[in-house]
This record gives sequence, structure tokens and C-alpha cells, in this order.
Amino acid sequence: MAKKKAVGKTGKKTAKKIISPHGVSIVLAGEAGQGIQSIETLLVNVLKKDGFHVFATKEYMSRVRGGVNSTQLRVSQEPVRSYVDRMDIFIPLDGAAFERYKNKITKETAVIGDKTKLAYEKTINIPFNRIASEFGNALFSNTVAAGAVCGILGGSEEALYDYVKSVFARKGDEIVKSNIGAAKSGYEIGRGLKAEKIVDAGPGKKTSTKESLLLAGADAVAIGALAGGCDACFAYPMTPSTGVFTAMAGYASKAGIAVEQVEDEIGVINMALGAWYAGGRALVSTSGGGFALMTEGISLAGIIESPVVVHLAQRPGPATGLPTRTEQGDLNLALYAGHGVFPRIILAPGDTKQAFELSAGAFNLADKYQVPVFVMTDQYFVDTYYDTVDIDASKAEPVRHITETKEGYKRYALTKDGFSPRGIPSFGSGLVCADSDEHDESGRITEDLDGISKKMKDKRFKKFDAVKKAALPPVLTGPKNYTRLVVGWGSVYNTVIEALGLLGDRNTAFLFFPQVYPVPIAAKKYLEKAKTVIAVENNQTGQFADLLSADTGINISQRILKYNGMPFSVEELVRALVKKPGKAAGKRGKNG
Amino acid sequence: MAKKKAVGKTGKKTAKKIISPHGVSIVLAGEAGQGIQSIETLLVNVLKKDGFHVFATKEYMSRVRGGVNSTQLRVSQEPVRSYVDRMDIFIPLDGAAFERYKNKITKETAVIGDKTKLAYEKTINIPFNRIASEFGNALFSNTVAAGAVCGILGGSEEALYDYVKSVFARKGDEIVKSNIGAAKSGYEIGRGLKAEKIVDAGPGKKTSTKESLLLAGADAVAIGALAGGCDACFAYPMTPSTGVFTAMAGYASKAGIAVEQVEDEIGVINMALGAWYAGGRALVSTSGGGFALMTEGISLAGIIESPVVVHLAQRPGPATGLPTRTEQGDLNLALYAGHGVFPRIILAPGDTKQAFELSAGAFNLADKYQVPVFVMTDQYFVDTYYDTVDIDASKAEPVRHITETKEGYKRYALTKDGFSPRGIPSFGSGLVCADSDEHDESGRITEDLDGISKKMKDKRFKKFDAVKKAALPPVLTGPKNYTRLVVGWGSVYNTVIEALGLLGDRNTAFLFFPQVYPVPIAAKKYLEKAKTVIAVENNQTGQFADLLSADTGINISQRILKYNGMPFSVEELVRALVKKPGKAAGKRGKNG
Amino acid sequence: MDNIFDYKTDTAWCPGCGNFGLRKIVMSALAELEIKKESLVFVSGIGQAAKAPQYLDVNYFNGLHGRSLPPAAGIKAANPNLTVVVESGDGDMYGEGGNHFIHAIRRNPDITVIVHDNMVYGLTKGQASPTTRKGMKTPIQVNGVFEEPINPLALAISLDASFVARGSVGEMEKTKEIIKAAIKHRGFSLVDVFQACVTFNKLNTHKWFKENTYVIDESHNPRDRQAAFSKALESSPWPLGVFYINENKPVFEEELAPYASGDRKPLYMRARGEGLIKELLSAKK
Amino acid sequence: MDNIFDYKTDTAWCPGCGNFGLRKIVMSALAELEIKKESLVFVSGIGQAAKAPQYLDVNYFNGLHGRSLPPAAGIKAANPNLTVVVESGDGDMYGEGGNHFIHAIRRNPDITVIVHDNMVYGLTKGQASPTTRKGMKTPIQVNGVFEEPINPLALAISLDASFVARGSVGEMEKTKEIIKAAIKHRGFSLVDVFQACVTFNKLNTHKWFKENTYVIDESHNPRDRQAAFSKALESSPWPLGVFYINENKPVFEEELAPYASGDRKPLYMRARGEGLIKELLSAKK
Ligand SMILES: Cc1ncc(C[n+]2csc(CCOP(=O)(O)OP(=O)(O)O)c2C)c(N)n1
Ligand SMILES: Cc1ncc(C[n+]2csc(CCOP(=O)(O)OP(=O)(O)O)c2C)c(N)n1
Ligand code: SF4
Ligand code: SF4
Ligand SMILES: [Mg+2]
Ligand SMILES: [Mg+2]
Repeated sequence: MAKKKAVGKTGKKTAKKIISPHGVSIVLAGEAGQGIQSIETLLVNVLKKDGFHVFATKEYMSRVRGGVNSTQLRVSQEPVRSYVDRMDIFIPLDGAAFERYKNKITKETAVIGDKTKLAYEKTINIPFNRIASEFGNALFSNTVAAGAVCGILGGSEEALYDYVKSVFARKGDEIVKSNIGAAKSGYEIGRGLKAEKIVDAGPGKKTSTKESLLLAGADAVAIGALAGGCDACFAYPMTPSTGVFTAMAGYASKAGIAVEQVEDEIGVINMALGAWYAGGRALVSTSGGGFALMTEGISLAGIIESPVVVHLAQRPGPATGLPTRTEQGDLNLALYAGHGVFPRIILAPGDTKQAFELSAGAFNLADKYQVPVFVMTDQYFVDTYYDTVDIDASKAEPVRHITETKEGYKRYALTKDGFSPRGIPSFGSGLVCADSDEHDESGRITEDLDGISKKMKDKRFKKFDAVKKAALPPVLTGPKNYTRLVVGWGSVYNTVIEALGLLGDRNTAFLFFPQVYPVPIAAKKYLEKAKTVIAVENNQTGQFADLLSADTGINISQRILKYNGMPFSVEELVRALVKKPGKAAGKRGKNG
Repeated sequence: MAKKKAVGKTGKKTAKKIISPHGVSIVLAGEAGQGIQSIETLLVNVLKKDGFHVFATKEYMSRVRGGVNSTQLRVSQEPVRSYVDRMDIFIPLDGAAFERYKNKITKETAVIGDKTKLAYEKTINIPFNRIASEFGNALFSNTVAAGAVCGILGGSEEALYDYVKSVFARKGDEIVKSNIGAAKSGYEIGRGLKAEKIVDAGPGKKTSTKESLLLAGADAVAIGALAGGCDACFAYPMTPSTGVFTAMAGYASKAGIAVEQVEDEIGVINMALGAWYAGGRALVSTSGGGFALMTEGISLAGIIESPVVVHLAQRPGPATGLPTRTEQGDLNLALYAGHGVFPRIILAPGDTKQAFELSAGAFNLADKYQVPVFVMTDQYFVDTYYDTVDIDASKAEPVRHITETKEGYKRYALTKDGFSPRGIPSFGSGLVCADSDEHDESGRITEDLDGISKKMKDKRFKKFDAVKKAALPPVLTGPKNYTRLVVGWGSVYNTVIEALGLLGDRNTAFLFFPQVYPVPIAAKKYLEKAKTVIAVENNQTGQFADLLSADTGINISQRILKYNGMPFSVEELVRALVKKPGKAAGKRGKNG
Repeated sequence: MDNIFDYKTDTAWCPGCGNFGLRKIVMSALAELEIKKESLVFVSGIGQAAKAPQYLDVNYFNGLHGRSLPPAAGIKAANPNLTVVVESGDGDMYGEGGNHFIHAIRRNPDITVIVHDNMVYGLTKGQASPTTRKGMKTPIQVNGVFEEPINPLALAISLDASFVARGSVGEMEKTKEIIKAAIKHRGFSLVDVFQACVTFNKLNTHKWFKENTYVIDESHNPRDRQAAFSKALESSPWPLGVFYINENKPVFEEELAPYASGDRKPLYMRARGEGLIKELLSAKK
Repeated sequence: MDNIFDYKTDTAWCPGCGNFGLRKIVMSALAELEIKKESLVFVSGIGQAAKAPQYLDVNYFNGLHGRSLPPAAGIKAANPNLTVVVESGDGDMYGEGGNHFIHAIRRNPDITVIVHDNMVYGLTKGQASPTTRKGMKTPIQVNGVFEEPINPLALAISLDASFVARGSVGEMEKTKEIIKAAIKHRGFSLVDVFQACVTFNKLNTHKWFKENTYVIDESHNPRDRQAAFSKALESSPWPLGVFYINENKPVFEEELAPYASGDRKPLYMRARGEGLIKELLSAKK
């Protein structure tokens, strides 16, 4: 391999790039700890301030240093919100990073990096480290790289330097100066590449995204919860649910939230139930293995008719599985966790707006129906962010459903619809008795089998009705006169929408379920209308399709499933939908 | 109320009894601690030795003293194996006991007891306490009562006294003598009642039941497990699963079983997995709430592909619910416990013979397929016993599936059918690495997403095929040309059979599932043949019917459900089947 | 004179059970402390002991077996003004609930934990609990328990618990005073109470407890952790009284953000400023 | 010269992490003890520390977070002849796994438990663990941890653990000797090892550990429980060495029915007599 290459030149002939209709996709890859994250943050912020729509998602290994992590950045003149396979620009920071993604390189891909490190002839050489060292520290190489991308995309220099300044301000003038120098140096190389049409991959004309918000899924869930009146958050760290917990801890002082890291997940759920009992509105954030431990606690919520909100961020199992990867594999777990029969509600936001609104709403639903409410996300969802103007703080507001008690108050008073007014201790003169044993109306243990004990079972069962009726309807996108209907839930939302946009099939519509359980009554009607129903799920068997089939009686045998720990890409969905999948999606295992 | 009544007389006119075609049903009721249990044991043993078929089941409150418990005893010339509502003879030991069951008294019922304690004019007066006191101790009243029943039923005096002798032998001659006196006194009163046709309720002619076994469900599960090579048993006490644990502890020294009471259920399942890893064959015994805590451990079994056998004795939830009652409510829990996709097997014996054979078989299945295997029972099942000659020790034998390892051994070697030969440490020269993270063939952690990591997911999924194919077929009882098919699982077996016998409907057959999951392939064929399929389940929603519907695509909307904590009685099943139930069985809640 | 906390009902306890005595002690302590009924909450797990709140006229949260402490802390987090008393069994607290026990001691919420220590699993009919004496035979430990019992007081002291004491149903007056002191104490208070299970524990009877305990005298300094530890290791006879006190530990709920300023208003009475959510969102621009 | 337990692969640890040092110590200890590879089993939970067995050429059972001890006991129950070493993190062992910790100490299987005590949750990126020092700020404990850390040695001594020691990656030779003694000890041995997490714990660095520890001298009598307890309470500097030994505790697996007679044949090598099941059934006649 050539020892020294001209900066900004490939060894071979010039690789001309085309402006992509959906913006530019940039992939940064390197070891954990190498600073990909900081390049990403810098670019996203600068380019957004600059007027571009931005999208970023990351995938990372279950380790703190080493391995190969990557981040995908999309920059566009139109909103972009999903993961793509395409790499317009690929910046591997080392050889291992290059190896892991090289099979995604096409002839359209501009591979940029230090040629001495990459076994790829067509590499457009920018020796980030060497340039950074010229400014005093090889650590500034991230700034060089960010500057270069900015230059290629035609971002504004001003925004770049402003941002660099703000980031490094607290480290002193010297560091600010060096980094601005490094950024400038990178920028100029980038601009050169663009000018010479070596990499001409601008996202198109700028719009105004200055006022839009840049939220990751985790932020949207956390702020949404606060908007819904969440005032306590208990958790035990577990990837990928920790982001929401961390956000809540960060907001604790400002928003007055009782935040506690509990000794284990069993403690978490039981502490949350204690808090609700005494008038708090507690959120629990966890992932598959941690949630598994809460199974008995969910059942307790069922019998004491306690509200509780569980943020369940999914990752691939079984057991520890792939801890930092993504999967929509815990629906069955959420559906069936807890022995005994009692209603629950399962929500699954598809974008940050929904995440905000559903998380807020979860608290009101839990409080109103006195049931556990799940907000289901996954690693891809919580770690992904993009600009948005859709989130409206005034759309969410806490509604409390507690009652001031009088003497003789009965926590489980029998009523027509099964809901008993919920009192809390010391608010009023009544006593509030919550009981894990089967109980009478005042919450005292009973074994009056054919009397009050059976009535209590029936009372809790009755609640299913109201909960089912209140289920959020599914959302239809695309032609009303579809013959083919794609169904999905949770994080596949944006990807399906972008894929269908590209597909441009007039007969295919998309039915998205922000609430997956109870299955909204309207589901059946939508499904019946379609000749073909295709489920798109990021899991191995199609758990939601099973649920929908069982609920509507309509068999959904066509399933597009992905379960390697990565989210769907737009391209593979397009391909799968063109193919019009048959039963190829794999045999169904009935459980998981 | 009259103060002193003639012994063996009612205050009113004589209540003439009829010999029941299905033997005599005797209900004993009293406070916990009053010794109902000892009357029951005495009668069952004496009457069985005497040549009668016997059946006994109890229901009890979640307390150690006080309350009202009862036991039902059936004595017959033909095998009797199910719970009936009918009380031919009712012996309430106190007023509370009388109150709790008085609505089951019909004009055929002979109520026997101490008239001074019972607010029931037609009571046939036998003041057990007073008579016992004449023999030196009011505590002997149980012996008087047992003797009286023996006398009524025409049991042999010899067998009675022999048994009394054997029970009290270790307490010394004096006590033996007094108790024989008490028994004799009771016996004579009973014989008098029979002679005067005041209570003429003999079970009919004696057969030979001397050689038959008297096993409760719990015994059959425990001895079956031993027959299957179980050599370790870990548990945490929980009603109604404790019986099996206690039996194993009792057999430990004789059979060489490593028995340990663990600090909690999480410890239980993880200890069991450790034992299997090192070559043991461990059984875990638990109930709903305890099993809920094992959810994560089940998932661990899934990914490390460990065998494990779980005896899950069901009781009504949610949470603590009705701890000492019965329900078939944990099927969904067993089906879906554990995040991630992996096969499992769920067995549900219907009688003691099946319990013996399935528990034994569970160990071989677990070992062969390297999956968790559940043996599901319930309180009614484990506490119920009757005589049987069906159990054949030679029908069960441990089959080990471990392999001697060589150097370079790979625990998760990829094979065509997904099964890798299972080594254990120190048996051979290879190393055995079990890993909760996604792993490669040798069990080392990996994040090679599209490579070995996905292959491992597919490998585990492949195992579903073989496991499904090996599923035990359902058992058909009744006409082959049925139009109406009753389906059931677990403890409803004998009750459905007796009910259908009484119903005598030529068009109705019974399809029983000793294995409920994977649903045996043959199920569909049987269901398709029927015009009407009726599920009989001792739970609130029909969990097995849901599973069958989903698996076969045949909707089972007719469901006979009971969920007050009591088992079905023969009579109510007959009534329900005569009515030919419509959708009356209640709306279906999708989960529980 | 009736105790205002008395709730008359059919109890599920055996006649003669130590639970009755402890119930009386607890009711008297509460009455003497003149605690307002509405602001008092009992929390328990599952077991015979854990049924205690069912027989009191109080607010209660009767949770899962082994899980009394997390809800108790959750209750304090939602409303620090409530007086929270946990009542549970030795199996519940030291067996199934062991992890919560050690971490609740560290967390130090201002709650009082009364453990009915009958050295056996009562409700499930006589298996060994973590405090069952070595050698006792049970239906499961058929050859006798082979382990030494856990020493909950030594354990608590090793964790620097805020208040550690042992009572006994055989010492009514003394135990009442201990419980009163425990409730008044700010922080986590453990009161392990010896009591007989007349049905399943034939070893540690009322008489045995009487004969094998003595009341700690004035000379013991409960602020001396070493001394407390050696007191805790004493056996045959076992000391009764307050072993250890450490008032200098931060209290869980007071450290939580909503109350850090000293404002103890419960969560349900708080409303957030209109603008907060807008502000948090704006910061994401 | 290569260590036979060395398994060469890409480790997931940060350069400079204390895990590397402890790995070396453990490998040397094993080699010096000349343990037969086939009869050695490592057990771990989940965390950075818990990955240790992945980098050794040994049998291992890499279980769930917090759940290393129950499988370790299960392994001994199935085959008492295996040498079982548990390697896990402070969060794994004292946080999620706390209940197993206290009860495994009581149960006393003959296993050695090495805790990589870096006083932080490494794998999940820097939250407080039960041993995190008071005041340390983390992404969750944003105002600093308010509780005193758990003292695992004092805790173990209060439970009368069979062997209690502390090592430090900064004291390689000493720690190796401790681990060797722990493995040779019959019964449950706890070795809590101080080690730096260079990424998430900026307080307790390699240097800090060096400066804040000292090696216990000969004068300490590890058979004296009181003395051991006060040693365990010492801080700044923290003592390193063997704190406590109690050889007189019955060992779990030896108490189990299959081995009670002294026959240590593992379960998988045993077959039951033909007639046993028939006999058990006959008893039900
Ligand atoms: C998860 C779970 N496991 C087991 C049980 C069964 N169980 C109920 S109470 C109890 C033990 C009670 O012992 P203790 O706490 O000492 O109370 P006691 O009855 O002796 O007062 C057990 C094991 C349960 N209810 N839940
Ligand atoms: C049930 C469960 N809860 C949470 C996690 C997430 N988790 C993995 S490792 C870990 C903490 C690790 O800390 P420690 O044991 O101290 O090990 P270290 O990484 O510091 O070596 C946590 C919380 C998990 N895997 N499973
Ligand atoms: S079983 Fe024991 S603890 Fe329970 S009520 Fe009876 S005597 Fe008391
Ligand atoms: S995060 Fe900490 S404990 Fe984990 S490898 Fe890095 S330095 Fe070591
Ligand atoms: Mg107890
Ligand atoms: Mg750690």
C-alpha cells in the first residue's frame, strides 16, 4: 500500500458522487471510546443549526472500549427518520471498522479515512490523526473529521466554529483555538472534495430547522412521562433502558422527581407500587431480563389494582443475549407477565412525537384504569434521534384520578364497571387497604369463595371492557382503498413509511398500532378490507401478528421478520415488499 | 334446641337413605387442626384394606388453625376418582363447618354430628366428643367419628381395629386400647344406623383393592420424577407445590437425592441449572408467584440450552390470591415465561398414572431436547388421592443424553436439527462453556450479528420442529364418531370422564391433552371432525382453548370455565354439558 | 378500654401463637405514641406474621412474600409525612426478602421494621427459616438444619443500620418501649422480636424464649458499634434491648430531589409549573 | 512461559483496566495450585468483571446478572469433586445478587468467590454500585451517592463466613497468595479484590488503591471473629489480607444425602437400584 498519499485524493481515479434524493447517509465507525459519538454530536448539531434535517442512530457492542461501533447520520432537505443500508460516505476510523462494514460499500460509497490504516485502494485519504497532531493533539482528529464532513456537505463554516467554540469553551481558549483550527482544516479539505466533485454529496438546499427539536427516543419518553405527571422514577441500570432513567435523574432536581436506583428489579417494581399507593406517579424503566424479574410484581399490581407505568426497552434475548442490540421481542413477555387474570395496556410509540404523547398518556391511563401500562421501545428507538417540530407540550397534561376518602372508605368497592375510586393514605379520613390476597371490598383478606372472592375476580375482569373500548385506534397511512395492508408497531414506524414512499405502490397501505394491547376494536375492520396482510416486525416469530390473528380471527401468515439484532433498513423493507413475501418468513414458534 | 338427644336419632322423623350407584360421598368439615385429616386417613386406609375403592380430596383455608376445612371421601365398589357436589353423609364438626356447606345439603344427605353444636333439626346425633371423653380424652373423637362411618358403610371391624392399632402403637398400649374402644363405640352406633336404615349408604359389594396403591397427585409426581432419574430437588416452600418438595426430602436419604431449600425462587431455578450443567437431573417445584420469579431463569435455560424440569402446581392469582385453592390459571405464564425465543415442553397429567409417567418422562425429554419441561398440576390435583393399580414402575426409566467430551469439544456445535451433544465438566477431556450471552459454537460470547450469532438463533429455533413432532398425542375417550368434542387438560381429566359417563351421550367424546405444548400435531384432525368443540378449564378465560385455537386455527368459543378456587364437580359438568353451552362462558381476556 | 387500632375479626392465627402478644404490644405502642391513624401505614409481605396488619384498623399495603421493604420505601418517597411500620416474618424478611433487607438498611428510609421472629416458616407449615436453630428437624430438613441461623442483629450492625434492637413477646413492657423508641427514631429501625410458633416450632417455645433471654442493662452503650456487635453475637441467653443506634445517617426520602429543600409536601399535592415541559423541550433545540 | 489457563482472544476490557491484573493473578494462582483443568469450573454473572471466565481456558457457566452463586452451589451439589471459582463484580455480587450472597455464606458450599470490586457499575457505564464511595457523582447519582458503601467483609464476618479476605490488584503477589489460600480452603471463601475501573471511576484509581491500602501483619488472628470485625471496619487505609477463617462449619454439599456417607461420586455416575421405585410404590399400598 502506498505510504504517503496526497490528502483528499484517492490512489485510483476520482470517485464521482451523486446528490441523493433522500439526502446523504454518512456512516462513522470505530472502536468504542474513539470518539465517534462526539463527531456525530458535532455534525448533527451544526447541520441542524444550519438548516438541514438530520437523523442519527448508533449501534454498539456490549463493551466500553474496543470492538467496533458505528453511527449513521442522514442529512437531508426533507425530514429523514429511518435507518438505511446505503452509505454515501463511510468514515472508518480503523481497519477493524472498515472490515465490519466493507460489504455495504458500493461504487457510490465514498470511503474517507487514513489510507495507511485501511486496506482499500479507493480510500479518499484524510489522515485525521496527522492533521490533528499539527494542531497540538491527535485527540482533535474527531474535530477534523467533523469539519471535513461539514465541508463536503456544504454546511456553513460559521455554524461549525460556533459550535466547536461552545463545546470546548470550558476547556479554555487554547483548546478552543486549536479545535477551531482543526475544524477549519477539515472543512477546507471537505470543501475541496466537493469542489473537485470527488465527493459531491450535498443534502440539497437548506430549510429552516433551527426551531425544531432534536430528541432521541429516550428523551421523548422521559419528557413525555414528566408531561404526564410522573414524579418518581425507580430503576436498576440495564441497557437499553438506562437512557430514560439517566434522563430522569438529570431532570430530578429541576422537576422534583423522586429518583432512586434500587438494589434489583424486584425492588424496583415493588417500590413503584408503594409510591403509587401513597399518591406518587412512578415510572419504572427496564429491559427484558430485568422485566422478567418484575413478573410477580406486575401480578401484584393486578390484584391490588394499582396503576404503574413500565418503560420496557427491548433488546434481543434469550437471557443476556445481545445486550446492546435491538429487537421487538418482548411483546409476549409484557402480555403474559404475571399470574392471574387482570387487564393491562401496552403502548408502543413509533416516533418521538408518539413517544412523548404516549408516555404522558400512559400515566393518565394507568391512573384512570388502575392497571399497569407499558410503554414499549427498543434499543434502536431509544438511541435514535432526528429533528422534529411535531412535539407540542400542551398536548400532554397530568390528570389525577385519586379520591378524597371518607370514614368507612372501601378501596375495592364493587361498582358497575369494575372501577373503584382510588384513595390514598392521609388524603381524607378513610383508611386505604391494599391487599395481595383475595380480599373483600375494604381490602381485607377473604376466602368467601362463591361470595365476595368470586365477585372480586369478576370485578377485575369487567375492567377489560372499558380498557378495550378506550384503546387508541390504529393509524392508517397510504391509500384508503388498499388491497395490501402492512401492519406494524413500535420502532418500525418510520422505516415502513419511508419504504412505502419509495415503493410507491398504490394498493399498499400501512396500519400502525400505537397501542398494541388491548388490540383496538377497529383493527378487525381494517384487516378484513385487505386481500393480503403483511406484518413487519423486528423479531423472530411475529409476536404482534400472533396477537392480532388471535384477536381478530384473521390469519396473518405473511410476515417480514428481522432478528439479527439490527433494525430494518429502508432498502430491505422495499425489497421484501416488492417480493411480496409468502410464508418465507419462517415457521412460527408459538412462544418466546 | 334440645339439650340432650338420643344418640343415633334425629329429632324428627327418620331420614331414609338410598344406596348410591356411584358409591357414597362423605364430607367431613371442621376447623383446621380439629383432626379432619386424621379421620380421612383412617377411613381411607381401612376402607381400602377392606376392599372398597376410595377417593379423597380436601379443600382448606390459608391458615393453620381455625377457619373451615373439609375433605370429601368417596367409597365405592367401582373406582371413583373425581369430586362431586353430592353429600350422602355430612359430618360437620362444628357450627361454622355446618354453615359453610349447608347449602349442599339435600333431602338425601345424612347430617351426622353433635346436635348441640349444629343448628339443624334433622341432625343424626352422635356427640363425638362426649363419647370420646368416656374413653379418657376428647381428642379421641376423631376415632369415634371414623368408627361410626365405618359402621354405616359396613366396613370390617377387624380392619378398623388393626389400623387404629398400627396408628397409635408408638403411643403405648393404653392409648391403643382407648382408641380401639372409641372406634368400637363409633362403629356400633354406625352399624345401628345402618341396621335401622336411618343411614343406609353402603358402597355396595367389596372388591379387592388390597394390592392397589393409594397415591396423591404429589406422590405420583415425586415418585415419577425419581423413576425418571431425578437426583436433585431444589425449591422454596409454596402451597400447593410443597407436597412434592416434602416427598422428595423424605426420600432423599433412601434415593440419594440432593435436596435443598433455597433462599428464594430465583436461587432455586439458577441452582437447578447449575446442577444440570454439572450432570445432575434437578427438579424444581413451585407455584404461580414463585414461578413468576423464575422467568429470567427460564430464559437462561433457553439460551444455554439446559434441560430443567419444573413442577408447577397452580393456585388462583393474581399475586397471593387464594393460596390454598385450585385453578388451572398458569398456562400462559408457563408458555410465555422468559424473554427471547426457545422451545419448551408443557405436560399436564390428568391422573396419578399419568403423573407418574409424565414426571418420569419429563426428565428424559428435558435431557434429550435440552429444554425446560414443565409438569403442570394444581392444588386439587396434588392433594387428591385414590386407589389405583395402573402404575407400573417398569414403564419409566432414566435415559441419559450426556456425551463424553474430547479436546476441542464445542458445547453449541451447529448440527442439522439444532441439537448439540451435551457434555458436562470433567466427563471427558473437553471444556464445557455455557453462556448467557449470545455465543459461538464453543460457548464464547460473540456479536457477529449476521454470522454465528444469527445462526445460534436459528439453531435454537430449529429445535421447535423436533420438539413439536415428539409431542405426546391427545387421548380420545368415548365414541369415535363424535359430533361434539370436549377438550381438556390436567386435573379435569377424571371429572370429565365421570361426567360423560353419567351423561351417556353417544355423540360426545373427550379429547384429553397430557401434553399441552407444543400442541400435538394430531390435535387439529380431532378438532376438525367435531361440529362443536367445548373446552373445559378450571380457569377464568380458557387459556388452553386460546392456545388450541391459535395453533389449529379452529375457534373454540364454547368454554365451560370455573374459577372460584374450587375444582369442577361431576354434577356441574353434567349440567353444563346438558345445557350445551353457548358463548356464555364469559368474554375472553386475552391474557392473564 | 379499647385500643383505637384494634380491628376485631376472626384471626387466622392458632390459639396461643406469639403473634397475638406482639399484636397487643404494637397496638399499645401506637396508642401511647398517639399517632394519627390516617397518617400511619403498615406494610407487610406474606406469612402468618405478615397478616398482622389485617387485624389492625390502619392503612395497609399487604404486598408480596419477601417484598415488604421496597413498597415501604416507595411510600416514604411519595409521602415522607407518613409513619410507616413494616411487620413481617423471619422468612419473609431474612429469606425471600434478604436483598431488600440489606439495601433498605443502607438506604435508610425512616421506617420501623418489626420482624416476628418465630424461627420457622409458619404459614407453609414448618420448614426451616433463616433463623431456625441448628439441628431442628422439619418436613424438609429431615435430618435437622445443618447451618447456624442467620444473626439478623449482627448483620444489621455490620451494615451500620440506624437502629437495631431485639424484643420478645415474653417481655411485653420492654418490647413495647423498644418499638416506641424505634418508631420515634429517625431512620431505618429494626426490631427483631422473639415469639413462639406454638404449632410448628416445638424447640423455641414461649418457655424457651423466657428462659433463654435477658434484658440488656444500662451499661451497654448503643453508640458503640464494636460493643453492639459483640452483644449481637451473645447467645444462650440472648440479650433483649436496643443494641445499636446511629443517628448520623442521611435519611433516604430526605435525600430525594422533591424534599431536598426541606419541603416535605407529598408528591400528590405538588403541581409542576406550566412552563417546565416547554423549557425541557426547548433545551433540545 | 504461557499459563495453561490463558485463553487468547480480543477482550472487551478497556486498556488499563484492573480486570487485566486480576486475570493474571487468578491464572498464576491456578497454575501454582496445579489444578486439573477438566475438574475446574468458573461461574460468573454479568458485568465487565463477569466476563473474566470468557478469557480463560476453563469450563464455565456464565449465568445471569447477580446469579452466580446459586448455580455454583448447584454444580457442587451435582459434583462435589469439581473446584468451583466464582468471579464477578461488586454490583453483581452485592447488588442484584445480595440475597444469594448472604445465604450462600450460610450454606457454605466449598467454592471460592472472587469479587472484582471496582466500586462502580462498569458495563452499564458508571452508575453507583453498593461499594461506591459516598459522595461520588454518577449519571444517576447526580448529586453524589448519599449512602455509605456496603462493607462486604464486615457483612461476611457478621454471617460467620468461612473465609473472608481482601486483595488488591495493586498487590499482585499478596493477592495471588490469598486466592490460593481461598481455593484451598474447604468451605465458602470470599475474596473481595480492589481494582480500578479506569473509565468510570475517577475516584478510586490504581493510585488511590495503592495509597489507601496496607497489608495486614502477622499479629492479626483470623480465628478471632471480634478482631476480624474491627479489622473489617478499618478504613483509610483499608487492610488487605485474610480477615477471618472459620473451618468448623459444615459444608453444604457434604450435608446432602448423596454424599452424607462420604461417597463423593458425582450424581451422573450413580444409578439407582432397580427395585427402589417399586419399593416406594409398594409403600403406598
Ligand atoms: C414468592 C413466594 N414464595 C413462597 C411463598 C409461600 N410462603 C408464604 S408465607 C411463607 C413463609 C412464611 O414464613 P415467615 O415469613 O417466617 O412467616 P410466619 O408464617 O412464620 O409468620 C412462604 C414460604 C409465597 N407466598 N410467595
Ligand atoms: C437482570 C439484569 N439487570 C441489569 C442488567 C444490566 N447489568 C449488566 S452488568 C451490570 C452491572 C455491572 O456491575 P458490576 O457487577 O460491578 O461489574 P463491572 O462491570 O463493574 O465489572 C448491570 C446493571 C442485567 N444484565 N440483568
Ligand atoms: S402456625 Fe405458628 S406462627 Fe402461625 S399462627 Fe400458628 S402458632 Fe402462630
Ligand atoms: S469500564 Fe471500567 S471495569 Fe469495565 S473494562 Fe473499562 S475500566 Fe474496566
Ligand atoms: Mg416465621
Ligand atoms: Mg463493578
